[in-house]
Parts: sequence; C-alpha cells; structure tokens
Amino acid sequence: MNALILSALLGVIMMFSGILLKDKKSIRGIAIAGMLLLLVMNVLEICGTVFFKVNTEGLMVFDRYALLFNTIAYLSTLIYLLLSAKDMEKVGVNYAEYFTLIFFILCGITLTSSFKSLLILFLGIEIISIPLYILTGSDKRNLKSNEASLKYFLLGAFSTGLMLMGIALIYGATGTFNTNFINLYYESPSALLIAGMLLLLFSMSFKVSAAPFHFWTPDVYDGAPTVFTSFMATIVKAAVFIAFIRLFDEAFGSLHARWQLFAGIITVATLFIGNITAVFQQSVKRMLAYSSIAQAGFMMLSLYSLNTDAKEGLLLYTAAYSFATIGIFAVLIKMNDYTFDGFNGFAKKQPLLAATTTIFLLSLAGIPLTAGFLSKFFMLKAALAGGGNLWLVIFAVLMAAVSVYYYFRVIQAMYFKDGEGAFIQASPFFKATLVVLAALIILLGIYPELLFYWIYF
Amino acid sequence: MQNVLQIVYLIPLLPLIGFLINGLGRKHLSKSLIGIIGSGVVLASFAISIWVFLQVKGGNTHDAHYFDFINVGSLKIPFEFKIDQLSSLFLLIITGVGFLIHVYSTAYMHEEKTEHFGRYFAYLNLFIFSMLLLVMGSNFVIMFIGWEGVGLCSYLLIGYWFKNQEYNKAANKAFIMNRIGDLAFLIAIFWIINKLGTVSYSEVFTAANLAKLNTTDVTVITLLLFVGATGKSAQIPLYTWLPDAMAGPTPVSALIHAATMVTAGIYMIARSNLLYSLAPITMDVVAYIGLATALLAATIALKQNDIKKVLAYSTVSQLGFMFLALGCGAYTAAVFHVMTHAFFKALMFLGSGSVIHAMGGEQDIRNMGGLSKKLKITFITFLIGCIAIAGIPPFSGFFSKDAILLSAFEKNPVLYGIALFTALLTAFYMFRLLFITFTGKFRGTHDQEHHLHEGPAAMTIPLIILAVLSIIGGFVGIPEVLMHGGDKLVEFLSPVIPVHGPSTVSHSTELMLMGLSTGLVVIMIIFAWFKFKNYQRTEETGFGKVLENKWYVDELYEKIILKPLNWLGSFFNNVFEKSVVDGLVNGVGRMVNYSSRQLRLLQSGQVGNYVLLMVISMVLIFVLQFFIRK
Amino acid sequence: MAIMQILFWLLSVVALFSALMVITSKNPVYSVLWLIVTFFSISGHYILLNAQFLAIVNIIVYAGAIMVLFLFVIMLMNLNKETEPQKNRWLKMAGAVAGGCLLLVLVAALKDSNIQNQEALVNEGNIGLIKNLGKELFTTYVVPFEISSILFLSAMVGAVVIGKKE
Amino acid sequence: MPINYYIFLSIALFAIGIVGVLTRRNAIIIFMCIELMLNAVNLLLVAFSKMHHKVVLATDAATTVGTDGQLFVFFIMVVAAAEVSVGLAIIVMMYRNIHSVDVNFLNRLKH
Amino acid sequence: MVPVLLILIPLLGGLASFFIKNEKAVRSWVLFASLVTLSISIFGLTIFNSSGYLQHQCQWLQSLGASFSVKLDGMGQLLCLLNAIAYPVVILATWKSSYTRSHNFFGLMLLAQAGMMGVFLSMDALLFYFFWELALIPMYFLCSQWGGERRIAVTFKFFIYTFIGSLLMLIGILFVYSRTEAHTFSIASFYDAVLSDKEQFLVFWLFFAAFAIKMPIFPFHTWQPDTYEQAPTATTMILSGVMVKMGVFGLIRWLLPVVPMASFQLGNYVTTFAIIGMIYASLIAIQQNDLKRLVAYSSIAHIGLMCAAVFSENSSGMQGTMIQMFNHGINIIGLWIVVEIIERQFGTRKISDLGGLAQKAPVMAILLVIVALANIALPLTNAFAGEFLMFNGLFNSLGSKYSLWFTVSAGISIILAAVYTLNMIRKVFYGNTNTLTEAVTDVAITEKIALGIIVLLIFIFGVYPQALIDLTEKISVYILGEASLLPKVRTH
Repeated sequence: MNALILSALLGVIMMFSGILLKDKKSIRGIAIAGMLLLLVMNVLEICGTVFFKVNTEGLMVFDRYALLFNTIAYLSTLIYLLLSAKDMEKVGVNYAEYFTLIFFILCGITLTSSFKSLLILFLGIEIISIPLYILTGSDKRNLKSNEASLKYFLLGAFSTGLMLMGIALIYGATGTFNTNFINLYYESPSALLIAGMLLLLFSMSFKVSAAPFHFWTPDVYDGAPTVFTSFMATIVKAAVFIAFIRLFDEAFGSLHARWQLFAGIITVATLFIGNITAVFQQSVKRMLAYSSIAQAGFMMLSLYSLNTDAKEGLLLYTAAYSFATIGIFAVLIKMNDYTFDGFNGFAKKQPLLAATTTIFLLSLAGIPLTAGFLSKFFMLKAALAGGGNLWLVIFAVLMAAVSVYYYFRVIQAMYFKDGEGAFIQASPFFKATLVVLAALIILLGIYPELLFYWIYF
Repeated sequence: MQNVLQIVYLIPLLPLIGFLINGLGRKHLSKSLIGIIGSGVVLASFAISIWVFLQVKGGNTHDAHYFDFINVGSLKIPFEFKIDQLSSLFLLIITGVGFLIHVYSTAYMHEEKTEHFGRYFAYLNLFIFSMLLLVMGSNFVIMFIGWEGVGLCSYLLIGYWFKNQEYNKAANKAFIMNRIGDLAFLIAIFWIINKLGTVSYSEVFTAANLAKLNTTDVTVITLLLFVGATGKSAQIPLYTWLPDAMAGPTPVSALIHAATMVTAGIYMIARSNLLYSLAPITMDVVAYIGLATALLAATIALKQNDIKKVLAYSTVSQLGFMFLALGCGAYTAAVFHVMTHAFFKALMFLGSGSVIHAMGGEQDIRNMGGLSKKLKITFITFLIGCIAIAGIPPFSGFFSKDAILLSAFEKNPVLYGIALFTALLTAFYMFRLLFITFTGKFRGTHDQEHHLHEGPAAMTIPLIILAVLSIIGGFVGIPEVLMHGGDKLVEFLSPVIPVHGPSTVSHSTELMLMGLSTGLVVIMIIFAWFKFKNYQRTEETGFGKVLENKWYVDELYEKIILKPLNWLGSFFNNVFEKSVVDGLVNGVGRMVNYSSRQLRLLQSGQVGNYVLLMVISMVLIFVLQFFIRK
Repeated sequence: MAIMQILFWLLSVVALFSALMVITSKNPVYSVLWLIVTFFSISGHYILLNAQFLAIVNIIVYAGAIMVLFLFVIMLMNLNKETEPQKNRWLKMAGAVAGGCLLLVLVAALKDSNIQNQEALVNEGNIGLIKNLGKELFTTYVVPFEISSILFLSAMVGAVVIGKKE
Repeated sequence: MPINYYIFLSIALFAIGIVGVLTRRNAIIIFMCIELMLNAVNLLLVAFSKMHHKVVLATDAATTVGTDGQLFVFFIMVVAAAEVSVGLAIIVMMYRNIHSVDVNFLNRLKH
Repeated sequence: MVPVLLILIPLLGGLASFFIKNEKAVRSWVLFASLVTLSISIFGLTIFNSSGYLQHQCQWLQSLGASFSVKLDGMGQLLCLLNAIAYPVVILATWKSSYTRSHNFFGLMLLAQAGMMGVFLSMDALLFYFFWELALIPMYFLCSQWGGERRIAVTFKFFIYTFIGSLLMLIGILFVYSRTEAHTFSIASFYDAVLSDKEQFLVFWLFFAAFAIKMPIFPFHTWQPDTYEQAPTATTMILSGVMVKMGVFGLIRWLLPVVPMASFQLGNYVTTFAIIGMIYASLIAIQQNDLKRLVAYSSIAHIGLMCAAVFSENSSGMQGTMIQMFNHGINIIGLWIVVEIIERQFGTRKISDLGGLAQKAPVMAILLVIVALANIALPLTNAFAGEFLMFNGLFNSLGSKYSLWFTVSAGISIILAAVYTLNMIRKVFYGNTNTLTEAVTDVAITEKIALGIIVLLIFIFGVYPQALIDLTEKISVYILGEASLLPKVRTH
C-alpha cells in the first residue's frame, strides 16, 4: 500500500516538476530520489510498517511475495534510472512526463503484483499498458517509433478485449471476481469457466509475449526508443509474469491439470520461436527482443509446473533477467550502431564495460555463477519435480544451448573481432553502477538465499 | 639368512649405470674412457654371472624379490629375479658374448664422432640391461619388460645412423613387427592372469595350476606366446625385419641380431616348456613353422650378395632349426644350439665386420674376393665359423645341430629329411660366401685394394676367442653315443627342463644319421668349392631372381597389409571425418540457421496477419480443449 | 412478458445488423454512425435489464463522447470517402472464416454449460439503480475508483506527450 | 430471458468485432471494432449480474448480489474512454507523419 | 582445509593476475601461485589417510539441498596433483612465447585450474556442475582470444558442443536429485538413489552425453582436433593434459556408481564405440601431416582405451584408468611442449617441412623420443603400468563376452600407435636437415626444466607405478562396490 500510493503521488509530483522546473538535471534528481524513497517505503512495508491503513479486503493483498517482487521491480527501476535516465533526454522534450508515466506504470505494477480481484488485475494491466503505448510512441519524429506504438496499441487493445471477455465468462460461471472464490469451482467446472480461463491464458500470454501471441514484441521493442524498450522488456514484463502466475495459481490452481497441457504447448512454442528466430538477427536490439521472448519461454516453465520451486524461481528469474537486460540495454543505448558489428573491438576501447556486458550476457545464457544459471536451474528443477515432463525439459535445455549462440555472438564481437564500433564515452558513475549491477548478478548467482531469505523469515 | 644370490641385481644394474654415464656424459668423456666404461661394466657383470653360474652349478637357485611392481587386487606382479640353471646359462652367453662385442666395437666404431660413439655404447649397455632383465625376470611381465626393452634397443641401434632415412625405416619396421608379436605375448599374459591369477613362473608352472588349464587354454596361450616369439626371433611370418635390421652397425648385428636378442623367443618357450608339453598342437605348429622358416631363409640365402644379408638369412634359418627342436620337444637341444650359434654366428658377423672395415664399408661380396691373403686371422676365424655352422665334427655346431636333427627324426623322419636338406643348403651358402669373399682374385677398386689391412687387436682378439669357443663350445653336450655322460648340458638344465626318458632311436641309427649328415655336408662343401673358388659375377635369371628378391615377400606384405590400411586411413581422414563426424554436427548448426531464416518471415510486420494468427491459434486451442480432450 | 421478448429480439437484431454494417460499410463515417446505432441498441438492452445507470453512461460516454471523438478525428483526416483501400480478398476471407470459427466454437462450447437453464432477471431487481451502485462504488470499490483516476491522469499526460507540437 | 440468449448475442457481437479487426485496414475502424468487442463484454457482464442477482433474490429480498458485475462494466467504460483518448492521439500522430491510417503501411518493422 | 586451498589459491591468484599489467611480473606471479598450489597438493599427499584435513563441508544453497562439500580422496589426489604439476610445467615451457595482454591470458588459465580442481574435488552434484562449467568458460575465452586464425568458429563449436553435453548432464543431475530420498545433491545420496531400469538408462545417456563429448570418444570427437590445432599451445596442453580427464573422471565418479545397472548393460556398446574410436583415430593419426592434429588424434585413441577400461568394471581396469589419467596427462603435455618449441622455432607444424632436428638439437630429440615412447606405453615408462592394467581389465571384464575381441582390437591400436609415433619421430628428427631446420637451436633452459620434470616423472612412475596404485586402491574398491549390482553394503 505504501508503494502504491507513493508511486501515484510521485507520478503527480513529477508531472508538476515538469512544469515548474526547467532544469533536466534536477528533474532527474527528484525522480531518482523519489525512486529511492519508493524502494525504502516498500522495504519498510516488508518489515511491517504500513503508513496507509486502507481496507482492500477482497481486492488486493500485499503478501510477502508481492512485496518482494515489488522490491525487485523498484530496485531494477532505480538501477534503470541511474543508468539510463540521462539518455531519455535524447528521446524528446517531455522529459518530466516520461518519469511521470514510469511512476504510473510502477503503480500499475504494484497493483498487478498484489491483486486479489480480477478487477484490480484489469485496472493494473491497463495502467501499465496505456503509458507504455505512449512511451513507445514518444519519439514522435521517428516513424518506427510511431508504427511501433500504433501496433502495440491496436494489438494491446485487442488482447484487452479478449481478457475482458474471459473475465466476463468467468464471472458468469462463478458470480465473483475474487480469485480465491473462483478457485473453489473446480469439480465439474462449467464450459464458461474453462473458456474464460483460456481467454485469460491467451491475453496474459500476449502481455508476457509468449508464442503464438508474441508477434507484437519484436516490432514494438525494436521500434520503441531504446531507453523505454529497456524498461518494458524487463520490469514490466516481469511484473506481468508475476500477475500471470498469481492469477493461475490462486484462481485456477485447482484446475491445473486442465490447462497444464496448453501451458506446455505455449512454452514449447515460445522457446522455439524466441530462440530460433533470434539466431539470425543482425541488430542486437532486435536480438534482445527475441531473446526476451525466449526468456519468457523459460519463465513459462514456472507456470507449467505450478509449485513452490516454480514460484520462488520465478522471483529469482525476474530479478536475474531484469538486472542483466537492463545492464545490456544501458550499454546498447550508448552505442550508435545497434548491429553486432557495432560491438566489434569494444573490449579494446572499453574493457570494463565489455567485462560487465559479458557478465550480463553470460547470465542471460545461464552460465553458472551468475543469477541467470540458478534461475534457469530453478525452472528446470520445478518442471522435473514430481515426475514432470522430461522431454519438455530437454527441449528447453537444447533451446538454452541455442540461445548461447546469439548471446555469444556479442561477446565474440566485443573481444575477438577488431573494428571501429564508435562509442560515446561513459561517465565513471555509469561504469560504477554497471559494476555494482554485475556484482549483484554474481552475488545472486552464488548466494540466492540473499533473496529467498525475505520470502520466509 | 639372506641368499647370497640376492645381489644379482648388480648384473643388470651395472650396464644400466654404464648406459647412464655414457648417455649423459657422451659429450664430455673421451672415446677411450667411453669404451672402457662401456665394456667394463659388461665385463663386471660377466664376472658376476660366472660366479652366479658356479653358485647355480653348486645347486643354489634363488628368486630374488626386490619390490612390488604392480599390485592390484588379487593380481601381484613383483619385481623379482629368478636365478636358475636356464637363466644363469643365458647370463653367461649374453654378458660373455656381449663383452667381446663391446671390445670389438671400441675399435670398429672408432671413426664415429665422440658423442655418437658415446651414444652407441649407451645403447649397447642399455641393450645388455634389457636383455638381462628379459632372462632374469621371474615372471612373464618382467620378461615382457625386457622383451620390449630389447626391441627398443634394436630399434635405436638399427637407426643408429639416423641421417639415412632407409635405415630409420628399417628400424621402424623392426620395432613395429616386434610390436605385433608383443601384442600376442601380452594377450597370452592376460589369458594366464585370467585363468590363474598370477604370472610368476614358480606359480604358473606348478602342477596344480597347470591342471587348472584345459587344453584350449593351454593351446591358445602357447600359440600366442609362440606368435610373440616369431616376432622377436624372426620366424614366418614376422621374419622380414631381420634382414633389414642389417642396416645397423655390424657389431650390433652380431650382438642383437645373431647372438642374443633373437634367441629371446627360444628362451621364452624353453622357459615355459611345461606349458608347451601340454599342447601337442602347438608343438606341431612350432615345429613346422620353424622348419619352414629354416628352409625358406636358407633358399633365400643362396642368392644374396650382401655379406651381412647372407649371414642374416642364415641366422633366420638357424633360428628356424632351434624352433624345430623346440617343436620336437628337444628344448635342451634348442638351448644348446642357441649357445653354439651365439658363438659362431657372432664370430662370423664380427668377421664380416672386419671384412667390411677392411673394405672401407663395402658389403657386396661380388666386389670382394681373395681377401684371405690380406686378412689372415679374419679368414681363418671365418673358416672355423663356417665349419661350425656347417656341422663338421668336432666343431660346436655339429653337436647342437645333430641333437636337433635327431629330435626331428624322433618326431617324424620327413621332418628329418627336410631339416637335413636345409642343413646341406646352409653348408652350401656359407661356403659360397666364404669362397666368394676370400678366394679367387680381388674384384674391388684399386684404392680399396691397397687399403686392405687387418683390424687392430681389439677386433682380432674377440674373433680369436669366439673361434676357440666355436670349436670347443660343443663339448658341453656330447651325445650319449659318442661319450657316456657327455651330455652335461642336459643334466645341468634338467631341473628346469625335465628329461623325458632315453631316446627312442637306437644307437646304431643315430650313428648312421650322424655319418650321413656329415658326409653330405662335406660333399656340399666340395661342390661349393668347385662352383665358387674363382667366382665371376653373373646376372641372376628365373628362379634365381625370385630367390635374390626374397620370394617377393616384402612386396606381398606391402600389397595386402600396408596399402589397404593406408587407404582406410585416408578414407577416414578425408571422407568419413569430414562428411559424417563433422557433417552431423555442422549440419545441425546449419539447420538451426536455416529454420531461423525461415521462421523470421512469420514476423511479417502486418498487424492483420498477427491478429489472424493469434485468432487461429486460439480457435485451435479451443477446439483441442472442448472437442478433442473432453 | 411477450413485450419483453419482442423488444429483446428487436434490439438484438438491430445490434447485430448495425454491428455487421460497421465492419462492412466502405465509408468510415457510416461505420461510426452504425456503431452508434449498435451502442444505442445495447443501451436498450441495459434498460431492458433494468440497469439504468449503465444505460445512461453508455449513451453519454460511448454514443456521446467517444463516438463524437471518433467522428471528429475522421472528419479531421477527411477520410469520409468510399475509397478506403481494401485488404486482398483472401486475407479478408481468412479473417472472416477465422472469426466465424471462433464464434462457432464458443457457441458450441457454451451452449450446454451448466447454467444454460438459468435466466437473467429482466425489468426488475434494483441493483442497476444509481443509488445502489453509487453506494457500492464509494464503499467497497473506492480503491479501484481512485486508481482509475491514475489511469485518466496517465491518459491525459500521454495525450499531451503525443499531441504536443515540438 | 434465458441467459444463453445473452451469451450468444454478446459472443456474436464479439466475433463481429474480431472479424472487423481482421478484415479492415483502416486503423480507426479497427479501433472501433475493438470498442464493439468491449461493448459485447459489457452486455454480457450486465446479463450475468442480473442472472446471479435473480438466483439470490429468490431467497433474500434485500440482496445486492450482482452489483460488482455492473460496476465492472462501469470500470470498463472508464478504461475504454482513457484508451480512446490515447489511441486516437496515437493515430493522429501517425496520420501526421505518413498521411494515412492504413495499417498495411505499418511494415517498416518486420522479420 | 587442503581441498579448499587447492581451489582458492588458483582462483584468487587468477583474479589477482588480471590486475598485473607487466608481462614479466605476471608470469612470475602466476608461476609462484601455481607452485604454491603444487606444494599444497603435495602436502595433501603426505597427509594422505589423515582424512581430517582432506575434506571440508559448509552450507551453500541449502535451500536447494546442495552444499559446498569437497573431499580429497585417492582419485582426487591423483588428478589434483596432475593439475597442480601441469601448470608450473606449462608456464615454464611457454616462458618464451609471449601473449598480447598476457595478464588476462594467465588470469584465465588460473581460473580454469581452479575450476578443474573443483571438478575433481567436489562431492556434491550441483557443485560439480558449477565447476564443470567454470572450467569451460575460461577455456572458451583463452582459445578464441589467443588461438589460430580459425579460432573463433572452431572454439565456438567446441563450446556449444560441450555446453549442450553439460546441460543434458544437468538434467540428469536434477532427475536423480528428484529421486533421492533426502532430496540433496550430496554424492552419497546420489549413490543411494533408487531408479528403475528405464530411468537408469535415461540418466545414463544424459550423463554420458556430457562425458563422452568432453573426453571425447568416437563419434563425439569432432571438436577436438580443430580445437587443439587452433588453441594456443599452452591452453592445448591444459585442455588435453588435464581437462579431457574430467570426462573419464566423471564416468568413474558420477556415472558407474549412480546408475550401476545401466552402466553394466550399456557398457558393451560404449566399449565398442570407444574401441572403434581407438582404431579410427590411430588410422587417421597415421595420415596426419600436422603435428598438433597427430597428437590430438593419438589422444583420442588413448582416451578411448580409458573409457573402455572403465566399463570393464574390475579393479584392474579401474585403477589402470585412474593412474593412466595421470600418466597420460604427463606424457601428452610433454608432447605438446615439444610441438610448441618446434612451432615457435619454425612457425610451422607441418611434419613434411621438418626433418633432421636430431643433429642440431639432440637434447630436444632425446627428450621427445622418451616422451613419445612413454606415449606408446613402453615398459619402464609411466604409461606401461596403466595400459597393462587397463588391457588386463578389459580382457578380464566380467560384463562382456566379447572381452577377447575388445582386447585384441584395442591392441591393434597400440601397434598403430607405434607406427604413427615412430614415423613422426623419423620424419621430424631423423634424416638430413633442410633449409628450414638448418637454423634450429636446442631447447632453452626453461623448456629443459619443464621437459626434465616430465621425463623424470615418466621414469619414476614407470619403474615404481605401485606408488600411484596404492594411492588409488581404496577409492577404486569403494567405487566398484557402489557400482556393483550386488546389494550394497554402505560404508558411509
């Protein structure tokens, strides 16, 4: 609750700061300070100090899982702002508004991570989506940006329609929007319920860009201004995933056997399309878009196998994935050639950045000692637990091997090829932040208890 | 109290030390010093061997255990020396002949550069060391160590002049052919381990253990051992390396490829005679192979013109005789022949060495002739050698060969007939060699002619000593008929090689056979004298050419073994490796790439298509849910 | 009850027909108008179901504000002509078929659901009245209500960001 | 009214909306079709709310069961309004740049 | 404590050396670090049997059921010793050859060492996997940064290929884990895990994929010759000397005891392939004209024998393999050193371009001949005991009725080994010098030391292999006990 209200307030504050202050630096300052405050508030709430006692009975529940995820999301956002806030200036004039929207999105994230009623889920997702449509299109002079935003908007609205239809059907079958009550209707569920559930599955798959509902992702991530791609590819996606697994755990957990097959199909499709298509990309940005699909495929495993490992693992996964991807994007933004060749000879010019980028890539590829490995490990473990589907796991693993191919192409370009990848100088602060981020990833990779400790202490 | 024979480790140790000194210090020591060290250590071990021999003669045999070599689970392979009649006898031969040849070498190799001189002696010492290991080992593994060791040394010494790639090829050939034999030997060892769980003679050759082995086991083991022997002792089909081995310096040929190493096979079989006695089939095989080899080699030797080649083939032939003896169960006779053969064959090789030395490296007998005037000692000693090998009483060769022929006759008169024929051939080609080389008039160049001279004392003295030995060496085994209790060797070896009853052949027959062989040999020699006393070079034709070309056996091997293997190798290397092993892996990679290129076309960029695809997949899933998996 | 039946059928037919016209008529302006008709008929259904508040809101917000906005934009882009470029036939066909399949599948799936014999209370029941809804909205649903204000804020900001000339 | 009628009616409207999205090229029309889909949902929700209301009404005269359904519709309208404002803004921006609202021209980003 | 140090010192040493920019300094630092490691591992040998110091366990990832537990048992001792010896030798041998940004080079080398140490020491499946990958990553960078001209593609193939293997192994690990009673990754619980026959086969292949690719055995060896050819020689030494042993090690520690049934049943097939591979590789080796490729293929042949011997599942084969892992490591490093010297002097590895080195560089010639002879397992060189035992094991293997044929055909490959080794010696060192080899200079002092150490080891363990055998006796008995199909008697 702290975070929810505060983030809304911060959004408003940023809005006015845009009008009052002209100096971008101070605007950025406020935003980062606010972000920090937000983070602190949230941690306080975890520790049990709630400032706003609002009764959200049956609508929201701020349990530890939600709060923990919020912490991850806020932390990633903080890092994201520290790394890339400056680069938003390049996008357009409405500097403060961007922050406003980001804070509103965080507000939506807070909703989706802690909803108990489908109404809140719906509102949350909309609060996330609408600002994203705008951020995607915020580079107005850039046709790609326009196109991306329009595509995103049309498809997003369409999927919203699907979602609403699903909710309506479920309401018809159960007469409630509260997930816990929905979960009670498991013996001889009516066709309405099943249909609604499937529609929700589709629309959520769309939001997390799982095949075959992923089509918007590459275009939108590619077209959107890179700063915002970074944001929506990481924190937003993670948040929606948390909502996804919450929904299907709390509302349809009792029907698991019913939808597991479809979850499996979607997982396989996502893994396949994401990884295979990424192989042939020439632009790193687009490659990362596909890789985000591939990673989504791995996260889908947690949905497929709905158990404790899966849920904990998903938390770790979101953290690992967000951190790594934010890091890579932060570096990518500074490049002015987004193709693989743009990275040629990068290590010679910027050894430190190259090293950190390598760590991020290794983490995405799931190499041990990085958080990426453990998160994938959790997914596999969850999928195998209790005689899960071995072939699915083997397939996932082979796809992970494929993913190594395109991640390592970047490493090869950076280290083993020579070239004039022109590169805007990075401030020492930027470098320091990246190093901290990399250290964080390694730390999570060696000592994940750091995270799990908070779930039950 | 500990047995005095515990110190026998000195015998192999001294040559090893010599090897180390000469090997490491070859740059810094003077030639004379190298020579002294090289020969000295062997002399020392010879002295110890004599002492050991006397000990053994006094009835003191001993297994000297030093440390556990390999000790896995129930399998125990100690590093242990066995000192008994057989090994002590071989010790004498190896160290004794070895010493003489070392001495000879000091003079023969004197033109070599110091470091190479040192290298040479290092190799020789190393060889002596391994050979001693071979005969002293108290179990098959130690024997195998020596076995491969001598193989290595022969490889090194054949390739001693490493600038000449032909020599190196010969060296490789020797080593690899030996390896083939060694593999069989190895498998035999595994078989024994598998059946008896031990490898040491004292345990394998106990009646209890031998009883454990059924006929097939014994037959297979013995056959495998025999294959090993054919490798080392140059029998059919693995004999072809020996003539090529003549690439090495002549003393080496004398030591390794005549006196000692090649007799390892005989030693092994004699050592495991108890096994062989249980395997009649193997015995036949051994006998026939031996005889066949003897005959084949003898025929080839008839037409060779390289002095050393002739001797090489005669060696192969003589080894064949020894195997014949083994095959006929006359192990003692074989060992006896090993000894005498060591004397006269070493003698003849050294003799040929001094000839070559005198001729300045010339080896083709067609360019020699009439050397008897210049090289008196060489001529006389060589003559003695020839008489010995031809088997004229009372020279050593007579007794040993007679024993063999007798055993052959016992087994089967046909064998005897062929063996006798071979013996006659031997006499013929040896004297052919003698006459072409030493009689008639000189056919070489002029500077060769007035450069002819007898070698220094270091070369002549060994010759003389060996000559004496080849004369008297036979008296240790005078057959019963000629002198009662004359056959000292048999009774000496009896603890190792049990004597099975008195010979079935009546004394009269035996005497008759002796007379027959001797007579025929003499005739042969006279025939050779008339044919070759003044030899003119003639081109070989017809069958003679086949013999000159060694029955084209090398070419045959080339065709049926080397070519196919090479073809297979290049097929694997160029075709299989690239197209299959790599092909599969790269193929997968290419497939991924291709499917990636196709799959991205799905991302058409058209919103309409995206929605369409989404709707279709929705419909499909609905259908799946509601109409297929009710 | 008969009058209710008739009204229901009438409204349904109107709704479906106008909806079809929306997607078939060449001229965008017509589509807008037809859509407005659809909205009206849906509002009619609301009234039928005695959900007066929603009926009103639907007319005001949708048929009123939103549709006017649409119309306004279309006029602004003067798209009011017949010459809208068409998709190629096969794609249209495919689209139609796919949509039809979805319809069929859903109908087939839901026709014998376990609530098929239930009925929607028509013309009675007062939950649809402003009084009741308002009470609920400002007690139980106050939080979402406030949250939706954020939605509007962000929409507003967004409109500014997108629309403002630079 | 049997609830099935409402279900079918709204599903039909929904499907029509989808077909519209699939068959038209004009972004605005597509958007309108999406609005149509939303309305179909609204109708369905109201119908369901009344259905549930009826069930309970039989036992308890003062029940407010079903209110949440209608409130949900209210929220949907709210969201739709917001969406429309943003969506039209985007479409206008698009039109400013390429002087067309034809979605088939949105093909810079592909593969 | 000792095992922890064995991992930590290379790790820290490596990390430290990233920051030493001066080449000379970093060399000496790395040499120092590796010597410290060596001394520790020797210390470990001296306190063998006093197990208190030789194992260490502490909490790590307990929420996953894993723990950081390392133990220095006989096999571990042997391989860690190999690993520890290899590094100083390699560093000395490559003292002359310089690398761009050498601090990175040596840093990565030491990291790889740490990883391999971990693999040999870890008593926890997850930990094992961690180190398994950890050893691979530095190798990737080493090979594709400092290798030959085709390095990037080749190394990438190598990396992905092995990576796929290890991922499959990961699945296997997870699968077994899900079947353990205690739900831990500890090796004991893995040995106790009860799997049905079907599951055993499954797990067998999953694990075997990783090991087969790593060793590699026919037909999974496609990465190896290219990688050895392209990688910088120092790296190749470590790859073939130490890293390849990880595969065999894995078979022994993580495959046989975990799925005894499947290992017993499938042993014959594996052995068949291993032996086909031996002959295949030997025949190819005869054809090679490139020294590196020749050695690479010979290594495939040797590894094949080890793999076959492991599956003979008797003490002779098992211990033979264990000591052979060590000895083969020593010998092949020796071979690489000579290759390295030759390549650095003449800039070519083509056998046909060389010749007559023996005249000009006798020391090199002699040392090479010794190493080469060890490579073909001549008696009184270290390899003999190992190969003898392995062949013996193969011949006496209980599982197979084809053991005789296995032995014979495997034996053929040792004849072929003699062929290519001797031909190599003949063509490179004997005969007359040519214009290229006229200018050869004999080995430098550092190389002499390196090769000297190797030759010394060759002879020590050739004459007294029992030292190694004693070291590995207990562990091999233990593992065979675990791997036996008879009802197990638990010792832990």
